[in-house]
Amino acid sequence: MTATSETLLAVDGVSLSFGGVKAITDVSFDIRKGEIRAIIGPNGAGKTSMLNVVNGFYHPQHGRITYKGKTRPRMRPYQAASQGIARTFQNVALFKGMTTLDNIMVGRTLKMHRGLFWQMLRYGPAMREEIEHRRVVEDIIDFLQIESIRKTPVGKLPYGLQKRVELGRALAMEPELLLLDEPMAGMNIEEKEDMCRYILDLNKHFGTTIALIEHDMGVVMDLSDRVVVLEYGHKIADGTPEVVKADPKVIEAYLGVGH
Amino acid sequence: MFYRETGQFKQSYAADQAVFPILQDRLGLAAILLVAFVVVPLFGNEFLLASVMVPFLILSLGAIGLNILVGYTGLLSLGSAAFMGVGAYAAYKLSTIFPGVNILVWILCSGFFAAGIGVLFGLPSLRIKGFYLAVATLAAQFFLQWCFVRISWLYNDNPSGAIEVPARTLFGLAITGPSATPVTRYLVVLVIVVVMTLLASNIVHGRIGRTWMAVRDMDIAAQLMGIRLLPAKLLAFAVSSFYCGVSGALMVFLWLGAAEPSAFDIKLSFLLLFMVIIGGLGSMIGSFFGAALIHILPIVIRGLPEALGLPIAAATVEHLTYLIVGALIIFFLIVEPHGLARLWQIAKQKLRVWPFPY
Amino acid sequence: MSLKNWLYALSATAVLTLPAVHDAQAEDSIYVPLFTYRTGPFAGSGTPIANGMHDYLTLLNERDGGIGGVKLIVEECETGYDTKKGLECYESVKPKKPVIVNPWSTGITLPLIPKAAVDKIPVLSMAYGLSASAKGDTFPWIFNPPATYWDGFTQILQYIATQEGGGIEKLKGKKIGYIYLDASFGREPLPLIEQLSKELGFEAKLYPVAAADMQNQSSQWLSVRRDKPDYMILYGWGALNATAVKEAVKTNYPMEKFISIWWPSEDDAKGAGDGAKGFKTLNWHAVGADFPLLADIQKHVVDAGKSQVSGKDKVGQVLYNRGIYNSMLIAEAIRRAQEITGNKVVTGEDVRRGLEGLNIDDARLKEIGLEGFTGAVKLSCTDHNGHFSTFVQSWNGTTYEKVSDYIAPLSDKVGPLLDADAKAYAEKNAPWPARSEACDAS
Amino acid sequence: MLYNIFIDPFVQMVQMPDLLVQTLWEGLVSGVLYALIALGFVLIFKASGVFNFAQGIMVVFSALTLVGFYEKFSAAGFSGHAAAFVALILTAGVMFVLAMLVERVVLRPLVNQPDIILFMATFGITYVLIGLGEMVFGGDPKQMITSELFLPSGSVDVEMLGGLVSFQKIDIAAAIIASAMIVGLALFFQKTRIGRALRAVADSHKAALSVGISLNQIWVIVWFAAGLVALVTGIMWGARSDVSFALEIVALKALPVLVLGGLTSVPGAIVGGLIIGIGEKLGEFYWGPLLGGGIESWFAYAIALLFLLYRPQGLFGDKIIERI
Repeated sequence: MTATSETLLAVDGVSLSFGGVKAITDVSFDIRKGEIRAIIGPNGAGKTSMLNVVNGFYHPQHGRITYKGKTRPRMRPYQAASQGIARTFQNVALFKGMTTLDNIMVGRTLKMHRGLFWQMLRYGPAMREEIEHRRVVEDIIDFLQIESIRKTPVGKLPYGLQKRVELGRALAMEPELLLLDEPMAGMNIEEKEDMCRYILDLNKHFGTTIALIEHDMGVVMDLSDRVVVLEYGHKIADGTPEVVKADPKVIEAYLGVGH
Repeated sequence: MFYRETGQFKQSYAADQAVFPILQDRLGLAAILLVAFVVVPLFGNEFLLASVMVPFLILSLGAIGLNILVGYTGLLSLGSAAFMGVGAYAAYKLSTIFPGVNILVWILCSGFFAAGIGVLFGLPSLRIKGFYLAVATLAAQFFLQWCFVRISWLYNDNPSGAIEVPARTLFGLAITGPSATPVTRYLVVLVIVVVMTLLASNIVHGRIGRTWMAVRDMDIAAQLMGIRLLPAKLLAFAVSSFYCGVSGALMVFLWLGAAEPSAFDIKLSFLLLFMVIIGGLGSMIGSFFGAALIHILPIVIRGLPEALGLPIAAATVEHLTYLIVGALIIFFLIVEPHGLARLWQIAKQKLRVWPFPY
Repeated sequence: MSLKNWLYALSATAVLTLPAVHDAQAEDSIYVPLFTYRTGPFAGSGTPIANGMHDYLTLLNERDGGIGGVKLIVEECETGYDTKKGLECYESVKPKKPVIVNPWSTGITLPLIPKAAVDKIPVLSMAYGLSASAKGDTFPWIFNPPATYWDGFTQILQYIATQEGGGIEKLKGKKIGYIYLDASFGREPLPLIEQLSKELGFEAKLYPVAAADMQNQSSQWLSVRRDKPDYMILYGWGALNATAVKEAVKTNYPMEKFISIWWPSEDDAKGAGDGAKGFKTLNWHAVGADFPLLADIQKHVVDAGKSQVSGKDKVGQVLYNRGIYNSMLIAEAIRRAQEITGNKVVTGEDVRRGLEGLNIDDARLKEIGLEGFTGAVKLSCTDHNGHFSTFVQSWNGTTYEKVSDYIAPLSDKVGPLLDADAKAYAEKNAPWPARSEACDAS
Repeated sequence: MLYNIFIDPFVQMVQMPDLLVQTLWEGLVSGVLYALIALGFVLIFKASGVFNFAQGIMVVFSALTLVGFYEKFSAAGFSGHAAAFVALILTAGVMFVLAMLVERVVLRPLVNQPDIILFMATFGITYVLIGLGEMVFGGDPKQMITSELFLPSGSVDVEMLGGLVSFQKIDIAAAIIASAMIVGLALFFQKTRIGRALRAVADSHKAALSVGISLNQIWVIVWFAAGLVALVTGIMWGARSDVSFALEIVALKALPVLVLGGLTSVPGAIVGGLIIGIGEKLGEFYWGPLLGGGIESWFAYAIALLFLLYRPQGLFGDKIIERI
């Protein structure tokens, strides 16, 4: 599936500061339904903070965020999740004491409804529900080719696999908007290629809108439909990879020309 | 060699989702239950039943309750004895107000009162974490204990200030009071503990258990998965306190027979915490291991000099018991910080590859 | 693998030792377990009591070869003043057919009260436990001589009245402070205080001390300074007593007006230095080792190295002698049981009858070697306490000296309360078995 | 009712200012002692991340050791000041050996384990110390050797505000010694090489290791320092009541102090101690009677809990910033 012109999420004049430190200053951009949108910028540019604002973990002092046509005043992270925003993290944030399977099953939490009573009995409706979701999770496990580590506690997995499990957990939420924070950091070439393929497959086959932060320019330029560039919390460029690549401000920011 | 899941293929997710997916585990469990239900009552003497097994099971139940909170949800609590007290006092009040209803009903219902109080004291857990939360739960411990002393309505104005257990029967058989035999008491406790352990195990293996563990392992990520922290933590407090409450009611009604408020003092809270940590955080079987180590081991040590005919004074034995238990706590933590349950897993793993080392 | 072997070894030992609770009671001996606490936060009080109890019974074995020619098997079980461990002790001694148990903690006594009748083991809770268990009709198996906490309270009140130069009517208009351990022990007199303060017209001021704050009483004593009570009454235990005396001295409270129930020891007063002189406690037996029996203990037990006392001066201290008194009751009950039944080896049932028939008069005390040690003790079928007189002793800096005559309790005040409580206990614990044990004619 | 809660206590304070001063003083003294125990916790927590539950038993153990040594000397015919101070030095030596043992037997094998495991290990230490202490010294309470250590007794009674306020000399001494101890520790950690190393360790174990600081050495030093703090606390508290295992319970009072002040802050421990000490005395004295008295057992925890709700990291604790 390719990008449409319909706006899924619009960030409008958002500013965020911690105490006196300004993390984001008056940034606006939009994410269209079905596109892969990259957010790039040097270290400390406010990229992760931006994602945190989008899924309600930080609350900006100024600005508006419109998601699916609705402007939300103050949103809690779990509300973002229930509206279909999922994400992965820069430093893998898996549930380390749990197995791969359980981690991904946690992603199904919002879709499971049986209460304490049936859970206690683990029989009838609760069991049926459990199995039904297990099927979905097994599909994700198949898709990500992590069958062999199904029952391994994730704390013991190598970094690359952990990133993959984390992606699986986000996918289990069947998100409309998937936020990926440096999905390929610390990976070798092959792992990166795998990850790229998963991302593209997701976007093409399931139509998931993806916003990603990535440092590997090659990956960004190949994957993304549009790119927004942040520097010191300001937006300095926004557009297709070609446009952004040619922007002198971006070149300056990355190469430090003139400083 | 014998403990191996090779060749056991699962035809369905249902079979794979079972709590004990491996045949040998199921056989082992059946053997344990057989011993517990048949061998122990048949061959155990009164001391074994009344002073070893009944307290062990009741403490295990309390440890499971605390484990749900500390081990599964990652909320450190030092107030579990007070929640046990709430259960005990609730069961006492209910059974004296409605003496006609079977005592077991009230023992189980007492858990709901403990759960309610637990939720109340769990509220701060949204903001307070780690050791800070532990100290906050100490407020519950001391305040509730003060209530047990001060609110004489709770103990029906007994001049002894204690709750006394009236004799009650089940199917015509005395289960509480002086004429309840240790075997009956043991079997009643065993049934309750086995059923409640099964239910707890089901809960922690399902969605709710995963929610708790997610909150424990990384609460921020859990939130972004759509988990609401406060309800999840409060549910953990509720279920945990329910278990503690029932365990407290059992303690007074089927073990002690009468209890002063000091039966629920801070020492008991610490003991439960020992059991949970030594046994293994986030492990059902670990709760039993922990209770066994903390409750049974001192009894064994105390019994050793007599059994071996060594003339050691009772007080010295007690000192030695403290020394040895303390040393063993440190020893076990060094050998396996993740508790006896992990040792158990390692042992199973070794069995799996036996007789070859790898 | 070594670890696993280790675990195996451990579990094997566990399996082997647990059933090893032997019932190897010789046919020609009497088993007397002593529940003691030489460990834990209350060890300071528990140790001298344990020594006294132990040494007396050991003396009987060493000097007389037991009681009536039957050797006593004396075994201590360490409770640490902990109810759970106490019950464990009870279960562990039960198969050995004890003829009597002394729980030495109210918390352990309470669960044993209903069990005693079923297990046929009499419980001797000497001046502690459940006051209402003085009623032999309701509690045939429980004995709590020589006085209850209620008796003690009225005895202190009467002493105060005599200090004011008259009968209890002199209490009118007085302000009496009551500082107590905020647990069942200290709270027991509260209903009595409420009733008596109305009847006698004194004002009661209550100062509860939580168990956790035993050593931290400055707020209570500040309140004492504010309220300025004419007299202070103390119901404490362990470190509470020592701290209370120190705080009283600090607050400049007149010590001669500070009177305690019978539990403080020498150590409790000693720590406060000279300021503690004049501190008073109730007692019902003498202090000091100046008795033939204690001399015998010194000779046959302490000097023979069969005692656990840490020094010779410990023999004769208040709580040591308390233990002596306790063991005297045990021994005399066994002796009386032998007389009644004619059997030499007696059972718990026999000793229960022996306790009901207990009659230690002055002549008998002299025979024992404790002339003047204490008043006569006579129990009966209905009265398991006796409500005997106690006296007031005063701390002189090195020891306690008797400063009053024996004071009888106000039985007309306490009696009805006791009856009501015994009745209430039986009702609340319905179905409470009616007494089926016959009374011996005494 | 409302009058009793909101007006009457203040009326009392104004009417009897001498008692108010006395209450504040008593609160201050117990606050200082709470602060001392809390200080022991903080030192260890800062340097090794261990929530040392054994601090309470260390107080008892050190005091017992001190009295035990002294009793041995006086039994051998040496008594008086010199013997007392030799006993004091020997006790300090014992605390040093204890610190070494703890480091070698417990901390070193358990390095990098989760907090709760180390917390648990200190329970093990507690048990060992209880068993050992009772076996060696017996369970009966002992008198603290105050006069032998030149600690004053008696009181200074000051007439003021229409009443008599009495300051116990031992309490004054406790306050002075505790303050001196705190200042001394502060100087030690600010000015000396070891102090700098300790602060580095408190910031980051790994970073400290990478610049060549010996963690093991630091741990021995802080446990020893905590042991000395425990000894001073034991002497002071033992002088107020007696030296017995019941003292261990008092140490629990340091926990609300600790969370109030923040687990990692030395000034926090002191300010927290004073707040809890004074707060609970005022609460018990003026508001306690409304609830029948004896509320001190939980009042401190209630203060700490309410405060934590407002500021979860304690008064001076490091602010918790959640990041992903």
